[in-house]
Amino acid sequence: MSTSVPNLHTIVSLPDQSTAKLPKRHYINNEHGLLSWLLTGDHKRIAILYLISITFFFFIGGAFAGLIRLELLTPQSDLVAADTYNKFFTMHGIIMIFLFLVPSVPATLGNFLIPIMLGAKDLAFPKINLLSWYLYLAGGTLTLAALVLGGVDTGWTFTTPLSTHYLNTHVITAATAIFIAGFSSIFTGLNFIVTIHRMRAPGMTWFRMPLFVWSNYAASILMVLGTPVLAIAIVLVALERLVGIGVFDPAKGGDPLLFQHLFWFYSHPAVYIMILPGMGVISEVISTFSRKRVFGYTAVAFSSVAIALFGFFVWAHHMFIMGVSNYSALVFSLLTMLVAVPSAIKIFNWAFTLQKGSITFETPMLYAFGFMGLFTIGGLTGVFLGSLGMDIHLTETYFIVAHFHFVMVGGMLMAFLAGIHFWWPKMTGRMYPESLSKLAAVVTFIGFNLTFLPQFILGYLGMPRRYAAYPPEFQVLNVLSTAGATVLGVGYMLPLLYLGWSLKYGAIAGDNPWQATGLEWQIQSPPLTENFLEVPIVDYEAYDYEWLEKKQREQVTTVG
Amino acid sequence: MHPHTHETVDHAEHEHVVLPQHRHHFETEEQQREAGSFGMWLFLLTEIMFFGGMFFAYLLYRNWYYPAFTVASNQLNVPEGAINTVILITSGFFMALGVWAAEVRKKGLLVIMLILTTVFGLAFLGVKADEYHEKYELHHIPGASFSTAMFTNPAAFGLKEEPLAPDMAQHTEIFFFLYFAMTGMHALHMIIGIVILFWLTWRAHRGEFSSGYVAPIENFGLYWHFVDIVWLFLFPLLYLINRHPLS
Amino acid sequence: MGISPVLWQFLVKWLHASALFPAEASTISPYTDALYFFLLAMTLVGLLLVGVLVFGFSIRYRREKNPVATQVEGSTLLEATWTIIPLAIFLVTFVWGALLYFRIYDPPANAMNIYVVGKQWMWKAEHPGGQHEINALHVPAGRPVQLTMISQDVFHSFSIPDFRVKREVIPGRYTTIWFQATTPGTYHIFCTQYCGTQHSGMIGEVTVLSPDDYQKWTQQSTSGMSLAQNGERLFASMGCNACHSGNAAARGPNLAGVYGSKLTLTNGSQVLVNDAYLRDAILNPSQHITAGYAPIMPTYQGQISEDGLIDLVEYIKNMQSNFRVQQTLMTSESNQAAPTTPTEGTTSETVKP
Amino acid sequence: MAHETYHDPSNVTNPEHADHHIVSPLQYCMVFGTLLLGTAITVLAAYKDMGWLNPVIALGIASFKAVVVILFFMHVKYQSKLIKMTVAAGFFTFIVLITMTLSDYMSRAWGMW
Ligand code: HEA
Ligand code: HEA
Ligand code: HEC
Ligand code: CUA
Ligand SMILES: [Cu+2]
Repeated sequence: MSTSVPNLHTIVSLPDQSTAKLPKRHYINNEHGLLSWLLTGDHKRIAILYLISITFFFFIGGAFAGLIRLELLTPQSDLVAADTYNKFFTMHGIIMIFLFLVPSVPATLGNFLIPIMLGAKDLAFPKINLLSWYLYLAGGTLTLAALVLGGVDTGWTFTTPLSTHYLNTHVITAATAIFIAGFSSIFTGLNFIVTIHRMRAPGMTWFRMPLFVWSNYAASILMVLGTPVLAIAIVLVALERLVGIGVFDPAKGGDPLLFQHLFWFYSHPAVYIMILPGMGVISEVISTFSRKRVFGYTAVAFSSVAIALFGFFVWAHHMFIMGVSNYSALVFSLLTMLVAVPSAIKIFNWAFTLQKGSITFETPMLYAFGFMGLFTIGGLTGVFLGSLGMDIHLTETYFIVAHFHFVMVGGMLMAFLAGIHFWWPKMTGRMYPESLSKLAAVVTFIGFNLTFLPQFILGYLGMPRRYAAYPPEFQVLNVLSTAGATVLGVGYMLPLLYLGWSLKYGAIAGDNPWQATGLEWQIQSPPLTENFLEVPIVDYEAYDYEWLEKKQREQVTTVG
Repeated sequence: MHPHTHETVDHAEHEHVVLPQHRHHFETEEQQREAGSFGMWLFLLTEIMFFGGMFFAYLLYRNWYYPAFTVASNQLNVPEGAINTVILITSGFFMALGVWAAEVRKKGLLVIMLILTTVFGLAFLGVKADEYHEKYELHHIPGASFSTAMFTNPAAFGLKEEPLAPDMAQHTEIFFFLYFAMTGMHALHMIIGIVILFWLTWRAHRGEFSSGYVAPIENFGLYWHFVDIVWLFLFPLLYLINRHPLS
Repeated sequence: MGISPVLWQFLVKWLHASALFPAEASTISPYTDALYFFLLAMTLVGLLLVGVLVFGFSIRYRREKNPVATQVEGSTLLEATWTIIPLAIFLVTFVWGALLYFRIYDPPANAMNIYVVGKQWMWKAEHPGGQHEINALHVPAGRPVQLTMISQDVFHSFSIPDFRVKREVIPGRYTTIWFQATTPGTYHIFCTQYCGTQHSGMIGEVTVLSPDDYQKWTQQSTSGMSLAQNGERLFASMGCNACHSGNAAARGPNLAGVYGSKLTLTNGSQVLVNDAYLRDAILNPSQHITAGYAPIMPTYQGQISEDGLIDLVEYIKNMQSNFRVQQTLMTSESNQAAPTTPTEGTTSETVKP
Repeated sequence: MAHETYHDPSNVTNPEHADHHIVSPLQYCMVFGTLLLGTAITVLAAYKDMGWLNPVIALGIASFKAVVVILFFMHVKYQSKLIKMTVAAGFFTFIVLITMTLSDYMSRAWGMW
């Protein structure tokens, strides 16, 4: 590899974008009018529709987070009454999980990229893809309806018998919303699996697929097999509320824990639905900006599948003190420890991808570094919770809140932002402003730590979660946390503004601004509606920078 | 490595004839067909897990409240349940023949088979409705009007069953809840299936499936058979618990 | 200092009131904290490792330093290393956590028992001596205390962070925790399972007293009737003694000495009679019929509150001979007549003086 | 070359692709008969007291019928490995749900089992 070819420089440094031009025809200007978007079958357009809608819901969820933090500024529940606060965190949780994080990377980046990365013209079922977006919208609208009609205060976990017999808020509306949104997610996963199995271009073998595809594949399996169990659990809750008897009511001989089993059978795998696609983004970003094949490609690919598989065996770690048998507690605790290992493998493989690389620090890379640090903290604190005796003290406190925000916000949201920045030039044809976005990455990192690090301490001190009011001695840490949330909020507003700005004023990106190897970078940006003019024939391995270099050299010689 | 001859031939064949149903983003007809059936199977996976949750609830409470489940189950109408099983199997049989008819491109036969499938599906729903009605009259529908009188005092209803203690009798409500939830969800699937059947029959009638394009029929067949399978389990589980205390 | 005095005062007050680490006020606390520090160390080491690798490589291999990347496929040896080492650490965590779990949840045999009933949104503690407390709990230092807990409506969770104990309070079944407080003082009780509107108001204080003070407190705050005595009245007013009179001719079995014994049921299985079994025998009698008896006992589901059940259980527990039952029969005659259709929740209230 | 290995080189030995097989009506009739027979046996067996065997037999026959339907009516017997694995994955996950949850219920201190 080490050679003295002078042209090598073209590969290492990013191309000169001043000469790049937007292509005349691409998927955005292919057709015009609102209907051409609302009835589109183009996976790229659907991805954009998703991007707009999940951003909308993220900021609604974020506004609730802001209100939560505002209320927690003082020990008393003085900003809002306790039941209003309960509605806040319920809506925050439901919106953030079901309407933002679950569809975040798969439905936007995955939708946009998976067919292109495989060399296909579209997903296997474009109409179902569109249907999935409409289902998402229906679910989202119902959630908003529940909100407008007076809100829900079950918590996102819908614990029975509280949710079935003791509340008179709009539980059924919210349940229906989640049911529908669940089907949206099922259809996305189904589409991905079929596409990955059936639509790969000639030469695109399983082990030539980008790791992004692998991790979305693993997440899709979880979506298809897990989500229906949530659906039936939710249906039973709704039925029990309607008919009033039942299966979850201990007074009538039902077992409230049954609901927990069904709910977490989905909701634990769901946390991997959320994190796996993000891990895929990190693989792409780290590889590209260190110009090096991901260290141990197969290990990273298989660890995704391992996470998906083991993910189905650990759900009862959410119920350790809720009445499962000691035997179950032991088994599930042990399995929890096993499921943590593949994540560790990934982190170290990424770290070693950097070794001997030629590293640059564009915004996506900064976010990816943020991911690695914060996910390590979040994941390892998950191990605290998986450890039985420790969980007794930590469960249902702010320690958990901190744990899952570290993995979901520090991990997944960072990965999402990394991905959005990374593929923004491909999706829109224009660059985002580099220095402003670096600033945003740093601001979010600082804001994030300020918000959620104090919560670990609060948790160990014993502050329970879902508390509208708390003893005054916890105030200092809560004030810190609220301050951090403000910084964080600003950090999230920034990308919204400058990415919007870049749509019109950003520099023209050109086909391959990062000099990355994925198939998506070998076509124009923004891509054509049919992605490829002719079926690509893949004759190189994933992350083959030498291949890219050779190709580039040939182009230089033929053009120049 | 042997080249995969069949596929190459296939490929070449389809490059020339572009059928109307061929979607632009598939390379070949074959690819489209296999993607379709694979997608259908994945959808059926979700259905397995969906019903799976209820089957688990059933399993749990049947073991907890076995006496209640026994007497409640014995109130279900076995002849009607058994006849319904036969009806559904027959419907599935005609569906299978329908797929065959489409495969061998017999348009008339296909339409007839689809109609027969529909008729038997509707018959199933009719019998089911009758059963539901019976439960309504006996106050066995969970909710406010549910009554355990029949189980605490069977003699008054002319039954030879052992009376249940009131606390156990209460748990019959759980049985009936599960009965209605499971058979109701099953019936809902049937209703959706029948709506699709109407549509498919109409399309078959227009000759859409007489050219060798059988994917919709095939995939719908998978769905219909899956619904059958669910019933094959529901019938013994719900109707036939301990059906022999009388002798 | 340029800070305004008001602000300064605030800061001092705040920092004074805030701790970064909870008090260690029970014998369990040091054990929990030890595991916690181990896990913290694990996290710091892991984070440091990842940090050193990421920053180290970033500095060493940044483009200015290393313009050309060297492609490496991977290394099975390295990958095995970072599979096995974390796995080993996690397994240690598992074993340690499991040991701690059983230490926290296995009560010693000599623990004194206090009943706790959770309901939206308060904690009711009932001492065997008849002391009732709401959102408060008085316990002696240096003695193992076991709480037998049950919820009257939804899931709650009883948590005393300074003792590092917590357990779900479940509707329909008894759960227990135990602790041995070390230092007199007052500590928070939280309900940590979300239970509806006033979840954050479902808090209280546990007061740890020295043994002497505890003695004094018990005497001062007794309401006259012990739980067993309340139970005895209930036993009469609910008509239990009609069948469980202890006479040879009685329709129901003699309950004297039944607690802690092993019963043979009609289906041949053997059960140990504990609190949970007694409670269930009253609510779902037909589910476990004692061998030799007809399933005639009516269910009291919905007729007795959880407090009432606790009274009954406590009474039956303490019933060592028939003498008490006989006496009950007489008291019940001399007392007011038993209500015919007792309604939920009010029963125990009306019967209690 | 690329055209020959359309999907994936491993497809040659382990095709995700199977030939389209047409099941004959005769076979369908046989399956139909089996299913009817199974139903009859199920009902008859239910009225014979065989203790714990009753539910086992009922479920056994139901499973057998389900397998027959899956293999023939649903053509899985003639499908690619991929489809077979997909079906298996569904039942596997279902079994995970059932067994892991049941093991909790069966090992609970308060019995009820
Ligand atoms: C994206 C979401 C996400 C992810 C990925 C995870 C990942 C993990 N989670 Fe988390 N979790 C949640 C979201 C998530 N979680 C949520 C939302 C809740 C709360 C739900 C609610 O109640 O509302 C929760 C709750 C929760 C609980 C329940 C607590 C309770 O209710 O009492 C538990 C318990 O075991 C747990 C454990 C874990 C573990 C072991 C992992 C593991 O997968 C983590 C693996 C990762 C690592 C281990 C880091 C990488 C490792 C290294 C870099 C090696 C370090 C080096 C050395 C050891 C030397 N989580
Ligand atoms: C994807 C998932 C996700 C994301 C991204 C977030 C993001 C945030 N969350 Fe959330 N959170 C959950 C998932 C998530 N959360 C879940 C599942 C729960 C549990 C719910 C339950 O218990 O049922 C929870 C609970 C939860 C709690 C605990 C509530 C309680 O138990 O009482 C808190 C408290 O601090 C909190 C804070 C925050 C903050 C500060 C952010 C920040 O990262 C958000 C920052 C973003 C913004 C601030 C928006 C951008 C700015 C604007 C729109 C301008 C307006 C701004 C203001 C009004 C300030 N969250
Ligand atoms: C109509 C008669 C009747 C009444 C009234 C009655 N019981 Fe019983 N009880 C029985 C019989 C018979 C049994 C044994 C069969 C069984 O286990 O159900 C029994 C069993 C029990 C047992 C199980 C222990 C054992 O030795 O089998 C307990 C505990 C008990 N009863 C408590 C009570 C209490 C408390 C009340 C009142 C609130 C009460 N019973 C009212 C008839 C009665
Ligand atoms: Cu009780 Cu929260
Ligand atoms: Cu989990």
